[in-house]
Amino acid sequence: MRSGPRKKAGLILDEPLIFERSRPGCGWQAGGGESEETAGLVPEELRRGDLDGFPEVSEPDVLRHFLRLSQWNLGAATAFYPLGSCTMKYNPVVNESVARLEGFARLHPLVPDEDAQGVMELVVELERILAEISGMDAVTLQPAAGAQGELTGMKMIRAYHAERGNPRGKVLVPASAHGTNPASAALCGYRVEEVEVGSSGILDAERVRRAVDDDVAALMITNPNTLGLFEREIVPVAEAVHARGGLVYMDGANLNALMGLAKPGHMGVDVLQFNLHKTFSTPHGGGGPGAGPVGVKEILRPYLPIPRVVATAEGLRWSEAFPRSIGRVRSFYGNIGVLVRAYAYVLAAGGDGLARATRMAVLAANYVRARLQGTYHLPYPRPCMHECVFDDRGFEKYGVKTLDIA
Amino acid sequence: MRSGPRKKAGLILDEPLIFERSRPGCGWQAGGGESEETAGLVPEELRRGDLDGFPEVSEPDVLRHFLRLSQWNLGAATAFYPLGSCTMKYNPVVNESVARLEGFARLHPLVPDEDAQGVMELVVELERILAEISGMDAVTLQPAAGAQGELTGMKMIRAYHAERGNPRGKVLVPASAHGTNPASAALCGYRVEEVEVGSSGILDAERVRRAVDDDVAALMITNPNTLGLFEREIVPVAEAVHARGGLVYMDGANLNALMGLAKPGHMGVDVLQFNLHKTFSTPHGGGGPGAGPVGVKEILRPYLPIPRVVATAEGLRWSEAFPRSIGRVRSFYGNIGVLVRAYAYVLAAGGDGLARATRMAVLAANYVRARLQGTYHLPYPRPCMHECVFDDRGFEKYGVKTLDIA
Amino acid sequence: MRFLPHTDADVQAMLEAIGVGSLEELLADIPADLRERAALQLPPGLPEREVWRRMESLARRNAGAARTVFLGAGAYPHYCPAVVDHVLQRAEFYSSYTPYQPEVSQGTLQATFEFQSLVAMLFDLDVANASMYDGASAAAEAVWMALRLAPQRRRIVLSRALHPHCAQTVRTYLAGFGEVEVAEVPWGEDGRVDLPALERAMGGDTAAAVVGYPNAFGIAEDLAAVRRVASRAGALVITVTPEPLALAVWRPPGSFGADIAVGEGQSFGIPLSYGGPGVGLFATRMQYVRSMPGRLVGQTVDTAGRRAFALTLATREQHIRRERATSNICTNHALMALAVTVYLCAMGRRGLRDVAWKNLRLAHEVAERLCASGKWRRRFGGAFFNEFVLARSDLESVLERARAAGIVPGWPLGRWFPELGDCLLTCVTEVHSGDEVERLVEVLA
Amino acid sequence: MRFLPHTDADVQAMLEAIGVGSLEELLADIPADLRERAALQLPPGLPEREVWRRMESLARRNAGAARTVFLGAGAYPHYCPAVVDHVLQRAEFYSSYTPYQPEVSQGTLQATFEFQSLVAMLFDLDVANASMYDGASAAAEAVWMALRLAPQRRRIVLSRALHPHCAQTVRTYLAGFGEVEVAEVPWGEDGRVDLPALERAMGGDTAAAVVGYPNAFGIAEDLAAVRRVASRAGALVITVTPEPLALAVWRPPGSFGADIAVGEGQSFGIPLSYGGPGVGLFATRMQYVRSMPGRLVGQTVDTAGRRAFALTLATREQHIRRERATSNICTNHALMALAVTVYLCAMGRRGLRDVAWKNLRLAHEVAERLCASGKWRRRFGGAFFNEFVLARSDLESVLERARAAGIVPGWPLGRWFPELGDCLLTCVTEVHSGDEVERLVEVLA
Ligand SMILES: Cc1ncc(COP(=O)(O)O)c(C=O)c1O
Ligand SMILES: Cc1ncc(COP(=O)(O)O)c(C=O)c1O
Repeated sequence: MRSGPRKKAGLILDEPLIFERSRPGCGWQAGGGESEETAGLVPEELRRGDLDGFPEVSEPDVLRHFLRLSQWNLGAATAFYPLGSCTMKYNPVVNESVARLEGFARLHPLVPDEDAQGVMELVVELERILAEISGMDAVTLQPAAGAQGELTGMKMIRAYHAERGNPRGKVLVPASAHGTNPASAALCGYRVEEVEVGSSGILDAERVRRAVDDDVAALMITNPNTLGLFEREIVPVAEAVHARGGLVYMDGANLNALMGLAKPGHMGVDVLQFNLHKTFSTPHGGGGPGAGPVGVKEILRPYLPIPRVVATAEGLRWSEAFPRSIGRVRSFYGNIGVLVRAYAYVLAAGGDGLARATRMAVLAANYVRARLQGTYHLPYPRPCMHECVFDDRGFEKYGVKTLDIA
Repeated sequence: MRSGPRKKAGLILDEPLIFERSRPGCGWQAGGGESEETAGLVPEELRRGDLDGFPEVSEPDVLRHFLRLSQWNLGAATAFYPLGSCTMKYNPVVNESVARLEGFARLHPLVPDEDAQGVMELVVELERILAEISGMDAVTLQPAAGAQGELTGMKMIRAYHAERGNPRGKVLVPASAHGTNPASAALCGYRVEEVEVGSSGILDAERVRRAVDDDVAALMITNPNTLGLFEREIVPVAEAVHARGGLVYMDGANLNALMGLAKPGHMGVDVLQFNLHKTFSTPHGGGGPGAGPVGVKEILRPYLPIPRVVATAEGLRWSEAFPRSIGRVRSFYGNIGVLVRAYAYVLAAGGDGLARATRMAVLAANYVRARLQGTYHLPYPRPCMHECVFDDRGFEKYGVKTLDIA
Repeated sequence: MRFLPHTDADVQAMLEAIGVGSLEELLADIPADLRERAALQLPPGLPEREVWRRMESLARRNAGAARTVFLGAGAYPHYCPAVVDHVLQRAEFYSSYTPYQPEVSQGTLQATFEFQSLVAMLFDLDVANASMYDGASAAAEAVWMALRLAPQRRRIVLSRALHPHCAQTVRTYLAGFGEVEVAEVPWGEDGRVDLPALERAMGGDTAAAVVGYPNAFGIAEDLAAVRRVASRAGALVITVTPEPLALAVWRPPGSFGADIAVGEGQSFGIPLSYGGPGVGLFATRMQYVRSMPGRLVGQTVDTAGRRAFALTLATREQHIRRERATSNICTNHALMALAVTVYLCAMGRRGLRDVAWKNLRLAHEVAERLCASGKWRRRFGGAFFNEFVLARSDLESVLERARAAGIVPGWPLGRWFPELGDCLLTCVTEVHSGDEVERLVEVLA
Repeated sequence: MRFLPHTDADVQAMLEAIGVGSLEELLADIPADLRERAALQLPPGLPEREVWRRMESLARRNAGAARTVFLGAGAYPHYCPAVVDHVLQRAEFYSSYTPYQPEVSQGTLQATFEFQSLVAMLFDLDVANASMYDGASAAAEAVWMALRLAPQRRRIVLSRALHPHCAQTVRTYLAGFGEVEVAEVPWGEDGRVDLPALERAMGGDTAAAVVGYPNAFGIAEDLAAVRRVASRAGALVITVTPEPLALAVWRPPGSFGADIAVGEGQSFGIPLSYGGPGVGLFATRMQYVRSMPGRLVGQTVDTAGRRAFALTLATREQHIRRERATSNICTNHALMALAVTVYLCAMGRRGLRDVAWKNLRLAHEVAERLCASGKWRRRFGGAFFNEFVLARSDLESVLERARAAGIVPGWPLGRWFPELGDCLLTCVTEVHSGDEVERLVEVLA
């Protein structure tokens, strides 16, 4: 019946599916269920017979099952985690408690605004903090992840051009861009045109100048880019795009290596998204939930998604009175539980701490680069910002592929 | 600097001591520390220079260290745990949350009684519940573990006899008793005299009748006993002790196999301790904290430790006005955090659930006994209650000792 | 910064290993004028104790969390067994990365596989993905998918009784997504989509009809009829379920022939958190799987022939297909999907039905008692689950009275639908104690 | 019962394997008349949701948890970094058994070893055990130990300024423990033990002198002098530390030559929990280790020569030595010892001193301001840490005023020491915000 003692739980990958642990008659009884009384309350043709296939497992077995699954995961908390084009940051434990405070966790999104002034203040403050960090003029916290932030940003760019008579037809994206960039542009109805990046790994302004024309709605650029390099020419690149009436979208997923060193708002960037689950220490959760706030320059402010918090004489209020807004990109207001953690992180770090974290990230990336340089081939031998890219050249003769190394 | 990626964190027992992870200048800064201001506040001869040897480790490294240590433990939650003369029970997860409710966890023990009516009600109710389960007349929740419960019980027995003119000199303890029994008796100034248990594993009344005399303060008996057998002769055994003016102490650590089947109060037991960390599902914590409430018959009530909760017209109040009490056995009132969990467990289980848990414990112990019977030698071939004892007879020829099997 | 493990000595050693004299040298690529203006005007960092104090004081100013609230309308208060959050607090789960590397992610992958199986069973459809952001964006993705499946059809028909956040999100997502026309169909007297109007709205150019189940009034749409109407037009049926607990007692959308069923999973073990994060549920028929957005975990065997789990059919996704991907979604709501999985396993086959029946019974009891008071009337006749719409002409003053009593008795539907200015949408679930229900009835009746 | 995994089919199969027809057969050893009267008069079990509701309502009736409280007196409110409870919530720690089997308990054993090392360093003594129940019972065990070390000496001298719970527990533990006389020595004007009186009380029959550090008034005893007096009598010095945070800024007892130092560890990461569980700290000199009560974890090597940890010197203990054991303690407070360990590591060498200085500074500030108001006077001159005794003749009415303001301003010492009826013991720590301190001063001054 019960599986016997396993001396080294977690060493053997043999945890059955929860469905395979199910035994009829076992499991939780919440009480207060179906009865004579309830029989007439659901019309016959609407009534479900049973939950076929749902597990029947006792509470101890549910707990054991998921604890054993957890033992098969490696997280930032248990080991050094060098993977991903994303930054895996330490997730401060206190933020887990903060997000579970009843005043946040048990708050229904439709309570009267007077009853939610604390969280609304948090929204306003976090918007201001992100604006300060990025050098942008306004911020929305609504998007649920980086990719939704990109979509939101591109919709705003589209609305901006459309209001000026022509939404335009294409978006320039460097070949090295993260897959979400071209996908987001395409989902806003844009043709994606790749701009080549030279052997330096850096987008050069001249190339952009040649590629841009009056049909270009925007250039999407990642900075530091996905190779871990700072886009040195970003200012002239942005000028080239602006010169033809286009806008500059910056993928801010790698902002971790920029905070306190340079502000996208000073580089000619018109709109960018933040990945709070990367740069602001909120847990990655095995793939979300994240949050992808979007910062914009003044010219794009009217298009920010609704609702927005506005200050009134009676206090903070949600308002949908923004007729030029692109509309709503999700239910309610954003991933509040994630925003709460990000805000607590900023409080703990402070301006000085954020800047130091950035510098340490740059240092650590360059350190890893230096230590592995002799062993692996380094295609772009420049100082990097937050990560560095190696490839498997040189290992081919041993028949080794990148996946084996990982 | 940082230890490199370990693919299989937890597989290799190589976590350094936290002191070995310490690096000067690293770690937490709580702020608000030593300053000019504070210099004069502590006389020179009293001032400590430093906390030599204390670790300096960053928060992420503290977390990682203890998570890795946790991975080197096996608990009831992660595996079937057949060890111990103790019952390892499933620890309901909700009880962990319950004990952390601010109203319990943040409550200072010296707030005015009016401000602690909830927890005082819990104390009164849990006393009543334990009395009902054991068939005793009164209960104290103060002792911090089973052994302290034994000590408390034996002190009361001593006080009882002393009040009658002679504390008496010795206590009878079966050879199979848990080590805490003779130790507790000795620490109350009693000579411990072992009573032999026959080959049946059961204490027989005739033997006790022969051993008991007017100097016997008490017999300590464990039921079900440490061999897992019900003491069938407990009623005549108790009568034999009572006949010479002695009292009967029952070690209730194994009550898990008795609740709902029989009440010690009906067996002639005068005083017993409960091990809440065994019978009432509170976590064992790698060795505590537990709780060892003591139940007594009416004759011993005056000696219960102080303070006790009394009902007054204004509500529940702590009182020390019990002049015959043995006094206080610890600070404040008991391991409230443990009592809260035990109470929540009883609410969840109910009378029916407790009884069913007992029956399932008996069934499971007998099942294990039956399944292993052919493989291991079973010295006492009777139905057992909560556990069963095997020994390594028969394995000797292979040079195997009990420790290897475990 | 207390989260950083680097001592000054470490920094020095690292700089030496890199072969530079200072950190500044590593930043040489950043133009000087950008560096000069980069300082952050933010207060200095706080010790944990102060952070906690500040956050507690913000939390306390959310008085709504302490009131007795009978709000649903897209976010539902339910009791969550403690085991759910216990599992979520495992650092191995919450701090782990997207499971791109299956060797170190079997835990997340197997749990996600179980999630997908549960969601598919719940909706009675063939396949579910690893999660979306929330119900509203899942609905918008479903519409994208329908349009992709029928490239010549450029019309989407929405029931007006769809939760307005879904409808609005669909519209936002469609801006620029080709020339798509969005039509809205009114509700009938029973609060369900008006079938003749639906029939009229759906022509040969319609890709899909989208209805709520339950809809914005807590009412079950007549999915059998919607399916018939859609089939006549050759269109897909998309259902959106904001309260999936209803599906423990109502027939699942798949059993009525829905093509895509999406929903919001918040009810299943996720705290309200002022509206997010929740989790988007997304299921469809096997024949459409290659057009489905989002990640998918499949069962496979490892090199030693043992069962293992891995991401599958990734060629639909942005990191491989880029601008031709079925969606741009990357990070989804994995941890919330885990919460749903643990919740459903802890409740189990019988427990989930038990609690669903309890919701249904309580809500019907309250609705009946309020109507019996003579002061309220049921606005719509359709079958409801745990929320219902009652009308009363002096609604505003009743709301004020309730407020004074510390009760939020429901959502005034006029905020969403001007013509329902006298209507209140009230939700009663298992979290409401007998006393709380009595107080509600007392204040409202 | 939802915690039990057995289905009816399981029960049947198990009965068959055992070879009996019914469970009743297994219970045949229990006399019938006991069985008949065994039914439990308790209400039926509740679903988790109802348990939670009941427990929440009990918790809410503990209004003291929501007030602004300046109580110490043996239990101290301190901020606990979140990482501590996170570690304690690991099921591998809280649900694991006493580490008798080292192969499956290396985690608990290593953490305990670290705990022992930290406690020994804190007290500046050679060796500390794996924990006791609490400070009071640790003090009683220390007295037992002192009497064991000097079997001919049958007198124990207690400072009257010892925390009364300690003194009372010592007396209870001594009942029947041979013929031991307990003498009490009064305090002097500065709130420390009266040295001439101490000298008088200690003769050649004295096994040990026991003093608080800090004592019941929050004051540092003059340990150097106590040591001198005790040495002259050939007696041991036992110190009892209810607030161990003081030792981050005060010289440790070991440095004054204390023989046994015990304390209550609650301040270090353990919630108040209305007074329990805390954890008893127990340290002594190496020469006395074989007389020490409680478990001890030692470092060793495993069969492969790698470092490992195991219980050691167990021949002192009850499970081996039975009636000749140094103590009857078995289960100790292991999980609370873990909390202390994580707390001390998280705070670290500098953090702990920082927070201790902050306590000291705040408490002195408040004491000074209250005295400056002219309404209070300091009762004792001795150096204090984070709590202090002020006197005022109209104390009762001040307490009532404070109560109306939702503040508990301290512990009226008259409850413990009748001659201090006009005295209030007030504790200020880092958990008190600037606002709270202002309100205290306002209400009291
Ligand atoms: C450079 C870059 N851009 C965009 C994204 C998309 O962000 P998200 O996964 O939060 O949608 C990521 C991460 O996945 C990324 O690394
Ligand atoms: C039979 C028996 N009696 C007494 C005890 C002592 O209880 P505790 O360890 O809680 O002090 C135990 C457990 O250790 C036991 O098994």
